Amino acid sequence: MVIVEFLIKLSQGFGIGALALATGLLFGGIGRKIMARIQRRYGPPFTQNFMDLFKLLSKGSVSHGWAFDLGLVAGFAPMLAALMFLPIGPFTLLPSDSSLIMIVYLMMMAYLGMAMGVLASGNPNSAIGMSRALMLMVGYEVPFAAVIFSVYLFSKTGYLTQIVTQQAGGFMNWNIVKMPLGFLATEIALQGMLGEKPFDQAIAPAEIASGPMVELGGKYLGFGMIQHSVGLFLETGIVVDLFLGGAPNFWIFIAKQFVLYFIVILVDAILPRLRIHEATSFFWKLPLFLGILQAVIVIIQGGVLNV
Amino acid sequence: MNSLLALLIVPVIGSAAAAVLQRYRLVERLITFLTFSVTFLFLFEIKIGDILTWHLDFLGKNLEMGLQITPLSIFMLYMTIAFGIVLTFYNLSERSKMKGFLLLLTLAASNWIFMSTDLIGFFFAWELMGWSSILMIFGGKREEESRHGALYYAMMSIGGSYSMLIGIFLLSNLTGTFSIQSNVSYLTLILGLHPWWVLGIVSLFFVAFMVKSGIFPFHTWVPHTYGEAPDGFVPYLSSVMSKYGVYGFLIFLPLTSGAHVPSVLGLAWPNYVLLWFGSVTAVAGSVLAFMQDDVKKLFAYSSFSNLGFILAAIALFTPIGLTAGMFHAFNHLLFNGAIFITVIAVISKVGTTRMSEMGGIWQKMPLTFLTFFVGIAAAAGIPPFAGFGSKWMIFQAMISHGLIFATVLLFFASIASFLYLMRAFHAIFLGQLSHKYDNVKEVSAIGKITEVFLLGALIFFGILPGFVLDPINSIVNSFGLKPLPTSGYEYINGFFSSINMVSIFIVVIVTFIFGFALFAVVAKHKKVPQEDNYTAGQIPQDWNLTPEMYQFSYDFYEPMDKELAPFLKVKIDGFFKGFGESVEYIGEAIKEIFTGNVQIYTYLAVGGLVIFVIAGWVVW
Amino acid sequence: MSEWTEIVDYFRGRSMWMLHYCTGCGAIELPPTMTSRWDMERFGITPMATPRQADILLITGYLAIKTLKRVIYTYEQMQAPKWVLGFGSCTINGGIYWDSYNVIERLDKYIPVDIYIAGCMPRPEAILDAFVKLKEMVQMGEAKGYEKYVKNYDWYKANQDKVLKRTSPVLKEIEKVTKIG
Amino acid sequence: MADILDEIKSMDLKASWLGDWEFEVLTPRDRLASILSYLKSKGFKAFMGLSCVDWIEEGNFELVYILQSYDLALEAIVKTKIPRQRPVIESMGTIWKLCEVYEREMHEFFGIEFTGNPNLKPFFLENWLDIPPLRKDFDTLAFSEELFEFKEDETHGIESPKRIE
Amino acid sequence: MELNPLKESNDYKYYELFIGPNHPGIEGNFSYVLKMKGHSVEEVTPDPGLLHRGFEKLMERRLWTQNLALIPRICVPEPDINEVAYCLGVEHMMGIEVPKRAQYIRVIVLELARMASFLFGMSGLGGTTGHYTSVQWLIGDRDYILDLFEWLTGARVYHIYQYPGGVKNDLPDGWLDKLSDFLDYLEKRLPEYDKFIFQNPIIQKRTVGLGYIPAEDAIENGLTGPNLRASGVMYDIRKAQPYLVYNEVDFEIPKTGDGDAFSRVLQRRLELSESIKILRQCIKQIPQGPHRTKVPNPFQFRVPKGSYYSKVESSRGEFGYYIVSDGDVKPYRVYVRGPSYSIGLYYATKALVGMRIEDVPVWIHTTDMCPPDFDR
Repeated sequence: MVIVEFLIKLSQGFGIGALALATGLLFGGIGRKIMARIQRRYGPPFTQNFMDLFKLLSKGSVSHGWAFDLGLVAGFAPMLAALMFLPIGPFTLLPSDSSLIMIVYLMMMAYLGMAMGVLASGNPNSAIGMSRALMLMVGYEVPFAAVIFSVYLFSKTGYLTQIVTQQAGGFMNWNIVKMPLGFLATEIALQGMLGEKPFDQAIAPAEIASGPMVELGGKYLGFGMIQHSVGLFLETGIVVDLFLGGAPNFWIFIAKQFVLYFIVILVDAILPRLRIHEATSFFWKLPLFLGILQAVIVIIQGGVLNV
Repeated sequence: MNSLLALLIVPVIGSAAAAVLQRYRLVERLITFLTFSVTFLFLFEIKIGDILTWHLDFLGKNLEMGLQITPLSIFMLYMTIAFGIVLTFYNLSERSKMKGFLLLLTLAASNWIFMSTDLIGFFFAWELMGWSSILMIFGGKREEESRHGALYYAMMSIGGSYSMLIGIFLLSNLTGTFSIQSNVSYLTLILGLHPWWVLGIVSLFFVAFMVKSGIFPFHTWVPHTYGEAPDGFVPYLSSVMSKYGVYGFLIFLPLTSGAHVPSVLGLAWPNYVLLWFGSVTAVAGSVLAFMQDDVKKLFAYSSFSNLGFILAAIALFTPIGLTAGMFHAFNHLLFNGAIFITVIAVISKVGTTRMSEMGGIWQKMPLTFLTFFVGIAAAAGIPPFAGFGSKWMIFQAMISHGLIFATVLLFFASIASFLYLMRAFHAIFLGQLSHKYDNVKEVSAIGKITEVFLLGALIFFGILPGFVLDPINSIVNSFGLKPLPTSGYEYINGFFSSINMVSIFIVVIVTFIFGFALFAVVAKHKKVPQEDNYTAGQIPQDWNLTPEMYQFSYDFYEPMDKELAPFLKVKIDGFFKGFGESVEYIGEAIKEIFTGNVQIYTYLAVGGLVIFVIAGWVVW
Repeated sequence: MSEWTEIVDYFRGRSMWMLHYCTGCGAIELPPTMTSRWDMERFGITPMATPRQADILLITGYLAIKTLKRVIYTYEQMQAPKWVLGFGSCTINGGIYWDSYNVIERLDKYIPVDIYIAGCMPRPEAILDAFVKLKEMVQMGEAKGYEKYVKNYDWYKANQDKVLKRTSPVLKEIEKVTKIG
Repeated sequence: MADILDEIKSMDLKASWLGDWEFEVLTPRDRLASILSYLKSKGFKAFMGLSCVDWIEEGNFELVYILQSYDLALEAIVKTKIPRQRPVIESMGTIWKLCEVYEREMHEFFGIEFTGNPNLKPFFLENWLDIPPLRKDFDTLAFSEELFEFKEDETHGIESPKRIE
Repeated sequence: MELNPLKESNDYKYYELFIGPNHPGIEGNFSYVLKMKGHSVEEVTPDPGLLHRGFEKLMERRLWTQNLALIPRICVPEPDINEVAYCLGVEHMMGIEVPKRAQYIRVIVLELARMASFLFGMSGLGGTTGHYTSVQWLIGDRDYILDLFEWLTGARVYHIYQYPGGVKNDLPDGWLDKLSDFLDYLEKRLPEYDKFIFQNPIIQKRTVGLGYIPAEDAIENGLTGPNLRASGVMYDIRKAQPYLVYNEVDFEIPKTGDGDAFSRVLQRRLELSESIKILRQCIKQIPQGPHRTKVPNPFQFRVPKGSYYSKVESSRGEFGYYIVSDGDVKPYRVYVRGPSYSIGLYYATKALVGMRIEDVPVWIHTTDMCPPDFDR
């Protein structure tokens, strides 16, 4: 019985992974199209990212050793693993473990793995890119943490599934209405998490020739693309679950995710990139202030849980 | 009852034997290892509640001394001795100048500390531990620097000791006894009447503990000492010896659990202050760590940053806070041990502690590399390795109190820990391999066994945390708090949610297998050497590009350093560096006045302490 | 298996990433081709920063000897399948620099070229046309320059070495350089 | 504006107008440094370029220093000749540091030695073994034919690239 | 507290980073080799010659008029200045009087080319700071200018339109109307650009105060054109030594005068407006008449013995041709002075030191250097 159950979960997990990947790629494609239209051009087809991924996986590539390979796999597997704990619409594969902080830390493992892979290539460009990515992470994770903690205090639970159920019953129950400042901070942090401008210092092609991806080609770049796409799905999905009340079905979930991504794309289109220290200290100013203010408001409203 | 005494006597005998046979390196090491193992065997003989008392007539006073086993002490004993076995086993193949007899003396002292029921025994064990470790640090590679480091450590230790001694005399004068238990209950009793009085006495003790754990603002000795201590001793110093302070805190923390004192956010304000000390330590440690270029110093800062986490958690003194703190103490022992053992393995192979001179070692030492990788993943708090659960619980413990600022600070420290770990990882193991390390080999078989053991332990205690949480629950229970519910070895129960680590482990494993399968199925790759690298089209040979010149690891986070520099300048660089320097200056001055030989100075200092003790004795 | 190859080739043709390397003056017509007026991205062609990521190497015009060395290095860093696009008259026969001492005459002596675009300089339409042609060739499985390079490596190497690894003056009959005191 | 030309003429140097905004000064090579310093002190602060003409028949290299004055809106073109057989001259890097870069180029293209210039490594060319290319006796066409061996319908046993209409 | 630097040798602190030739942050086929410490530049070595074609040698082998086909290729983004500068030199040496109409046409062509080059240069800033939308817009608008050129000369980039004694063809019918339509369009777009690029807080944050060049340094190191003017030296050849009919049109030299990267870009943006002003006046003032005078046929085209340094103000600075003739049908020697030479090969080695890597491409692109003009 356990085996059957395991197999069912396994196939469901594959399904979720494929779905997230497809959605992420599609979002990427639509994002490119929207970007093209803002830039007054026609733009690539929606399906361009799929074709790119397929091509990358079928193209030859170079490896700098097994740490390089292991890093790339370690950069993509935990991202997929984190996905299994995310409530997608009404469905969660492993609802009993959907702890928010755990998901955040699993995502960090993906970064750790990716960092190991690209740094094993021994290119200083990727080292600079990685150092920038990590510095930026110190920036955006801190306000995001403040928001997570205020959601914890507000919902009195750490399960994403329960946070979603608590928001059931219409727009007025959504956390975005109850914690608008926190949402704002999250939206800014999301821009950093997705690495879109003005926070794309890590790849900055003109400065460090696409940074961490310098030595990646073929399937390695493909794995990076999968990681990015799944990460896009995961990160927007977390924000939807936290603030936009989850969704009754998959399509509405995707629609809500897309709204978030759309805002990100618009900001991406009109802003250039900041310097790295400016970006980091930016996160420590306005978004952190908003996040902490939100937490203080929640605490004042009586959210302290006396133990 | 004999086994209690055996825990003290066996190490002392072993120490004597090791001291006699000091000239035969291998024999000495073997004795050290065997003594640790034998001591560990005696651990199975003892159980909670075992007690041994004796009376000592000294200068006309009758002192009751004793040894007792509590859940906390047995937990600590297991932790320290087990780690000691691993370390001494590893040291069998290590060539550093560590003196086994001093390590065994330290072990005896530490066993005494954990079991002592009276303040006199506690104090003497504390001093024994302190001085034997100080003598150990003299044996560092660089003589001048290690003497300097030891001196620094000694100065701070003596300061802590004096402070504790005054506290002990004050306390015994009030109660007329040296028993820890009766003193603590006396303090609890008068807390409502004379809170300031109690606070003053307890602070005297806390200073000693903070010094030993390297808690902000008494952390200044940590990098000096860790940086200069013999390689083989550093893991013990950072993983085990820093925990004595935690043990000390735990003796006095129950004081404020009563509702007699004003509170902040439902937390007694001394606890609140202690929590802030912890949080600031965590942040300061992390921030200072990512500016280091010396690997031992980096992990010294890392170590005291983690001590900050532990202190912040236990300062809450709630079931979850205490559990989280103790759990983190255990995890810290584990991952810090793994990190330091791999680091000293690398140091012994490459012959430098400067990270920017290393790089690319993963090709030469794959197992060490993997152990280190899992070690830093655990240190960064990544599931499913040991280290995740405790950090996760600490955050929940903090946030359930609404301590948003402290929690955000701790989270910042946690993310910053990611930075310095990654930097060390990159600078030591990844990047370009310099040609001067072409002959570097993987560690010996003994080293491999140790590493595999640590690797296994990091994963085992990561996915089955119940084996640690059970004894911790009994500790929590012994402090009169209601332990967290348990529901199997694979579960961690937090305040807001609980986690099944095995299921996470399975998910991660499955995704990894899937990842590798996908990796194998899609197009083939070509293995190229690291020299064949992107150089923006320029031919490397034309520019005489060597691997060292294509490796970026110095000043890795320079923009961040610049951003944080103003804070450091004001807060730490200014005041505490001055503080540290003045301490050094005094030490230098004394050294100059006396013979110039630090060892003799040390004996003089010990003599001074003894005179001080006797004087105190006579006065009170 | 051949169906599989066809599918792979189809997608390769639809997603061609070119290396962002302005080797010569032809690069001036690339920005218009890439940006809003002609919008190359419609065909899935995107500039990429490093040779590892790219499929197409554009040789945008004349190649100085110094550049040739770097181009060959870059080309060898690219991974199969990879294609080379010779751009402008200069790559075909030296163009206006036919008598220059520092500009190579014919590119496919040194690396295999899949498509040449004639003209000085070729208009964006011509560039797009070449890309579309290349796409068709890739999808038909005809563009195999990289295989030719492997097969005739010795010949290519000899040609490259003749230009790049000179050990004696090329013009021998001219009297020696005046020795500088 | 004409003053400066008179002053130069009074220094026993040949000088004449070349156009509305520029004049040339012919100087023997031992007075070059002093005349350049003099012009710099007179407002010709900007160094615009250094050129060289290979007068092969008279056996001289003519070095041409182009200076610019923003205050006078004038260009000064200072020319000096050095023998082709022994092309050595002092570096003007002491007057304009920038000049050293131009000198490095002239060293490469004409084989002129600039004493006092520490950096006369190859600059534009790589692995150049022939006589400096911009000298009049260097035949670029012969060089090109010899090195690149271009023939119109050469196939070398490899099919030529496909022609697309 | 260990914040002291470690004592021993410093070699391990440095590493090398290659900016170019195959790098998105460099302009053209050119390379800087940076010796880095941390994220900052310690030492810069330029590596030119990747575009060296030996123009000066090739020109000695061609007829005076044949060279007109060769020289536009020296500076790719703005080829017309080469033709004009060369023609001006040849005409001066031969004493050819150019008809008024031809001079006006030349000014129109030069100013259009300058505008195209400015738009291209401004897009470089967008490319390096990741402001890709501005790149797309600017390059798109530049294409309207290329269309005008195509109508006028038959080619988009290399026009080969000038000829000693005038221009090759007269203006086509309706071309001037089209031009003024385009100017209207561009004037409508410019405020949008101002808002989008120059008032963008992040662009300002990244460029204001970056790579400050004091006026003294600019003069001493041979900087010319907008880079020089941005440092506060108000010198423009069009004003100071007017050639063609620049003395008949009214325009200002905009003053930004800070010498930092932002003022260099702003200088170009403001000069773009001045170019529009010049073009509008040209459209109004252009006289009727012949568009060229008669000159000898190419094989009899001999320039009297002598030398001349002719120069024009290009969008990058002073573009000069030092022409030497020995009275033959071919030039004896032509020396080309490219405006980017001093800044790209010399001043960059001083200015980039101490800069963070993220600022290096921004600095390179705000100086708007063009490698072909110093590689030649």
